[in-house]
Amino acid sequence: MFIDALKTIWAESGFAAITWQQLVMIAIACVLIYLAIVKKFEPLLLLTIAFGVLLANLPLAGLMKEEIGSEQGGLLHYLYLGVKKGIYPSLIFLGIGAMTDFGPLIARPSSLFLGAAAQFGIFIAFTIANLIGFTPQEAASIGIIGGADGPTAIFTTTRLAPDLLPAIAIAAYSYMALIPMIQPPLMRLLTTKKEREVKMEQLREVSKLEKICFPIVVTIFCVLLLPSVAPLIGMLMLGNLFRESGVVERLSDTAQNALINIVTIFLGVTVGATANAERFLRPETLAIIGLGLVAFMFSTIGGLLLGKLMYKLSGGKINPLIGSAGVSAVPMAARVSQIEGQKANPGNFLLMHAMGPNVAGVIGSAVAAGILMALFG
Amino acid sequence: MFIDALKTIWAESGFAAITWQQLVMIAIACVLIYLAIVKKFEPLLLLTIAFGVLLANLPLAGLMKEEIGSEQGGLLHYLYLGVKKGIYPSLIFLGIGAMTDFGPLIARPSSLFLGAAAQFGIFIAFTIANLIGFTPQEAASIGIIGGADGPTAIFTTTRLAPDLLPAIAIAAYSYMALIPMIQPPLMRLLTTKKEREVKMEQLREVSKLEKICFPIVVTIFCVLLLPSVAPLIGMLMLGNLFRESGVVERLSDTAQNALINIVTIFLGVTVGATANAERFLRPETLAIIGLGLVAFMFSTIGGLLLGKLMYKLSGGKINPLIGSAGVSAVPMAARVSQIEGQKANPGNFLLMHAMGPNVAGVIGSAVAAGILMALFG
Amino acid sequence: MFIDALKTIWAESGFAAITWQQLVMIAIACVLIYLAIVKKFEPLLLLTIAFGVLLANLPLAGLMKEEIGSEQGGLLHYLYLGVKKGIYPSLIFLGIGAMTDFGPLIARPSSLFLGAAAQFGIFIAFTIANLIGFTPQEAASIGIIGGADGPTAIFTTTRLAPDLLPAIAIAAYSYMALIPMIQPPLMRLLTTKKEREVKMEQLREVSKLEKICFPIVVTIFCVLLLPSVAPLIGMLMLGNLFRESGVVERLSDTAQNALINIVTIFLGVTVGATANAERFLRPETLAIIGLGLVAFMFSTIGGLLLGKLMYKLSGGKINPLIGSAGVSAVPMAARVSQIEGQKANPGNFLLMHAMGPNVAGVIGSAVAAGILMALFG
Amino acid sequence: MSFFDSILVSIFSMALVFLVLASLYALIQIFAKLVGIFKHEAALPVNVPAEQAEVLDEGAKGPEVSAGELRLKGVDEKTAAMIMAIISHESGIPLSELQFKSIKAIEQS
Amino acid sequence: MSFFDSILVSIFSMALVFLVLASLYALIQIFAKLVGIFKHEAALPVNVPAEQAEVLDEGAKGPEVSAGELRLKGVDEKTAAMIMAIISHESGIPLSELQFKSIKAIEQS
Amino acid sequence: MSFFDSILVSIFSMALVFLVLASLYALIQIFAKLVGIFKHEAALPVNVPAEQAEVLDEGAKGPEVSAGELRLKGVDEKTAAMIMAIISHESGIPLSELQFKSIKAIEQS
Ligand code: NA
Ligand code: NA
Ligand code: NA
Repeated sequence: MFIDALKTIWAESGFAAITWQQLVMIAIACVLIYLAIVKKFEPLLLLTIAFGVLLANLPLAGLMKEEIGSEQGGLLHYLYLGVKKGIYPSLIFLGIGAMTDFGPLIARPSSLFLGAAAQFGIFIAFTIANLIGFTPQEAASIGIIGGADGPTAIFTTTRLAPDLLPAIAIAAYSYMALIPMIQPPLMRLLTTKKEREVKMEQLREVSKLEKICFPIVVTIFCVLLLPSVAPLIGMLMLGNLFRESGVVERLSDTAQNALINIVTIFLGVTVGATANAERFLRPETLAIIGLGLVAFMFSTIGGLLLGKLMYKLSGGKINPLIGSAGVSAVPMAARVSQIEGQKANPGNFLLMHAMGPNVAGVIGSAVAAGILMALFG
Repeated sequence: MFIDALKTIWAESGFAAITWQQLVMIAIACVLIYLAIVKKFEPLLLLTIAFGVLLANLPLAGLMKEEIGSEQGGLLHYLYLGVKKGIYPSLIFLGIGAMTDFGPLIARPSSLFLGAAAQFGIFIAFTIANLIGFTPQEAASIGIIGGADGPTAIFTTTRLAPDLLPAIAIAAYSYMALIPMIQPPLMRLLTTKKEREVKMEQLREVSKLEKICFPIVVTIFCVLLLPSVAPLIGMLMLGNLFRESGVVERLSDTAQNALINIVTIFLGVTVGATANAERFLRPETLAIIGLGLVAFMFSTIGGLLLGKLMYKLSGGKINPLIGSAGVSAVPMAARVSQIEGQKANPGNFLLMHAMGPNVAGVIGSAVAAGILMALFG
Repeated sequence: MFIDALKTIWAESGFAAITWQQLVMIAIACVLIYLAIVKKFEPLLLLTIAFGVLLANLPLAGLMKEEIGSEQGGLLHYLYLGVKKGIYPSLIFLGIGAMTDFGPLIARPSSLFLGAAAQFGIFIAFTIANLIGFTPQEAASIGIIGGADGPTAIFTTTRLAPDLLPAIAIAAYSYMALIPMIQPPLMRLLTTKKEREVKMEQLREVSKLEKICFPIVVTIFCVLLLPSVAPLIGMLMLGNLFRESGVVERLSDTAQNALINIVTIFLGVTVGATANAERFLRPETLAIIGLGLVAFMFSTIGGLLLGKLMYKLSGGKINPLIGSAGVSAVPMAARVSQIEGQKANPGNFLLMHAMGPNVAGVIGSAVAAGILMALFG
Repeated sequence: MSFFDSILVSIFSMALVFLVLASLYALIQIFAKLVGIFKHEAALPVNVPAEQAEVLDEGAKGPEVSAGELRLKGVDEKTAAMIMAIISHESGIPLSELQFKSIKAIEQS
Repeated sequence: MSFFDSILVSIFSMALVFLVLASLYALIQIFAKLVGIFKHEAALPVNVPAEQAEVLDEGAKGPEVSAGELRLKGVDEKTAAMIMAIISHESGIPLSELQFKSIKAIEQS
Repeated sequence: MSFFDSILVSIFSMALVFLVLASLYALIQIFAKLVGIFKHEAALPVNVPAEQAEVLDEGAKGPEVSAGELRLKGVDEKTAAMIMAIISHESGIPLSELQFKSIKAIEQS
């Protein structure tokens, strides 16, 4: 009899219900956890997403079960509402704004052009994705991986192509972690040693007034021009205003600590939990991973090529290596510029100069996302 | 063709849709930001509210768009639910309770009378507002500005006259910041130099037992008498119990940091975002601003006059300057008492003595709000 | 006329509406507050629950009023949604996971058997509760008090027998606080002095790799076998992975501070607020309190008896006193083992050895809860 | 609402505010007397040792009360820094949340 | 539910609890063996230098485990305070979250 | 969407991205000029004393910018620890959030 009861429990357990697809997903989750912990791939998001993938693929747990009538939904279903309604990505941008110093960008505003050029990959990937049969909404979401900005990619995808959310989020954060591998070969291929050796002039000092007005002016201008980008740019700039105003230290502190951390946990786990086997184990996912790499590469190339042009136009004052930092991926991409610059010329310190294009890239990808949402939303 | 596309984008952008009223609102937002940052006017709330005003008046952004059926709502619409349902003001009171030391009030409970007298302006403004045509609900909400207590004003207004929310919130916080300008002339007008010179006796020490029982007793008594005030007084006193009990340090800490900061951000931005042009640019708003000032002035006068009476009755032991601190506006009003006292007599330290009426004023305005909600809710 | 108005206010106040049952509940709340503050009975939860009991029994305050149509609900009704939908207990487990070091358990995995044996009281109480007329769902919820784990008890009860929530939550936390009184007599009764004197071998060092893999393996295995336990075990182990991975320090920190504290406040107040007089002042509540004590005692006995068996089987290497720590109640029960061990032999340090069964007990009661929810959910 | 009515409401409400706060006044007074009577029995057990409690107390005055300056009497700054670091460590309170009024050397006879 | 049924359910459930935790026991044992075998290959790369890691580990025992006293061996308190401040600074962990067991001077031959 | 259309959309969008960021470029340039003109009038009142502000500024570069090493010039480590503890105390910022680049002794003539 006891054996019978055990058989019943077994029959009702996940062991009996598990499919090979779910086993594959669990293996993928473990690989992502490995990459996050051992290789330190964007661990804040990837570790959390990976655990969400794990939880979503243990059968019968029902963590993402929708609430229907009086029947209770699953834990992650409720937490996922913040993703679905676009709240979490905006709140993460609030925290990022509070962490970001736009000083280097204000000191050398031409960085903005690099931040624009480094959105190039978005549209290359968009075009190819269209070509191979994705809908325009899907293609736009895939393209945005090339913006190298996690919250923007998640925000855009939840609006345009929610089915692709896990694949796009995982691809975006993975490639951001791989920036130190993706960019250097392209940087060396496209620039000459002479260009890479260029030492740049010290940035001028930026007054507190300029730093305070910057977020206000950017909000007014960008939201007027592209209303759909308001939640992202608005919150990013509110966070930055908290930071630069100097009078709301405690709000700035909470935005970049307790609040962003809580939201990161909820966002990561629930985005991961959308990756159930049927949704993730499709040829589309492989296509997305491939297109994501293409997008990152062409964004890098876009930034570098404009960097070269600015090198020419400035009479050799701009080191084109800072162009690749325009992809966002703050501050990883700027560090790559620093490292490559120092390889070419040990006395070369590009970090601060690359921070300008780097933060311009955040604005650039938000703008690109706004355009695509306006066109296809 | 490219020009055509640009024209379309322009036509669909906020630049084409913006009205002069919205431009005025944006200018008002910028003025409020200026006051918050440069003049340090209650920056935690006013800076956040001002940015909300800015965001709400950039056309087509739709941040406050309601969710209808399956159509997604705007970011701030969701965050605003916590204001609409009265949750944020209560949680802010939880944090304020955890920050407040009721010791000076317990040591000299006659401070409570000053905290009562300084609600005088509420009813003056209420009467005038009724007279000039506001509904009783609106008049009550306008009057409560004279309570000099932001969360109470917001809580009451969302229940009685949600349409007036932005004007009342902005007026309340602005006048709280202006306390150092509003009160001193009235203080010097209504008191004699001899009165202002009075040095008060050292407060007795308050035992831990009294401090712990205080929030419990106040909750039971006030909520029994005025059930409608339960969310405010209940949370204020729970926070204070966290503080005084000494056994839940970590809850007290979170209530006065992470939690209150998160709620302040959400409350501020969304209260600001209710200030769209149609709602705000009305003659009523000017009336509210005027009545708010009246309310603040008569609250100050009420406190001072009772202070003078207590000076008489106590045989000159009570300095009437502490009466004006009864308006709440913790701790600004108490500091004003301190400064004016020291001007009259450099050896005069009224700060601690003024803290009693100051925190009594918080209870007083919550009680007044409870009465008005019971009558008109 | 003024007297008339006062009479009306009085008639509409809580003083006129209060029942003797509510007075009894208020008295109970005050006793709980006393125990929490002066006797330091699990103050984080009991103080907060007690204040919730107080607020819920002040008549007419309507803090738990449900939202019906367009009529607004009470403050605590909204905060209670997180309990009702099982979100808060899971998030508390996230924080507990981030605080828990499973090292001692991994170093001596036989602790798991003690953690299993110490769930014995759950089923004793379940059987008796069934016998005296509770439904199986109610009996299961009452039994789970014997798991000595607050969030698990609350989670299970909200799913199986929400009507009993306040009684079960209060009983669970009270008995957890009483562990130092409940356990020692049983420990001395059931063990010989020779057994209590046993010094245990130093635990082996646990590698970082084992600590990282532990939460992943436990999640996969437990959720596969008992899908209904996924929200609890999943979040517990995610928190622990945050802790052990070493790469997401900021998420681990927020999970064990800001997030768990905010959730504790909301959970405590609203669980307390379910204790209105009609629901709480019933003979069932007394039965629950009695059965809770039985459950705690038999859980302790279960742990101790298996401890004695392991003492025999190991040839006297295992001190049976660590068995009683298997009830969970981290870290109180482990400390009791330490103290009793030192009484028998002043050179005896059992704390670390008792932490193994202690954390095993957390897993054990979650597993028991999962089984009961699978059977009766 | 007529002017007369609103005056009436105002007077009534103001009186009620006074009544409520006056009742609180009475409650506090009664309570203070009770505490005075039962002082010795009712004293709460405090586990924190005296000196530490003082430090906690000073830190607990809330963010509004400004700290003033740290005065050093008979101690050099190095020793002061050390004392501050040790107290922060022992009490588990970050330096930023401790407020020291003065650090004084005690003369040893 | 009949008494007999509830006894049955209890026995079954209790057995199942044992079964699940026994399986975890087996998994941990197997895993510990695997780790023993692959110890040298599988060692995780840890960037934190050894001494600092120790400090982190000690600090990580959670808020429940009391710190005990700080023992100083062959160092004066000033140096100890300095060491604590520097480690706090370098590791980015506030002093309040570091737990030092002892600070010992290393004899230089 | 046809290939031709998607190329068109891409060119148009890319141009628009450039246009928006170029406009921001123009705005920043204009603003910098304006600030240059009104520099003396528009200066914001800053209450923090200069040295402290510097410290704050260094600490504010965000968690991403690595601290590098602390260089000590003409000061021993004890003094450095003391300075760090005092600044942490005075500014209310935990040591873990302050980043010191170097501590230099100023020669007194
Ligand atoms: Na970008
Ligand atoms: Na007031
Ligand atoms: Na247990």
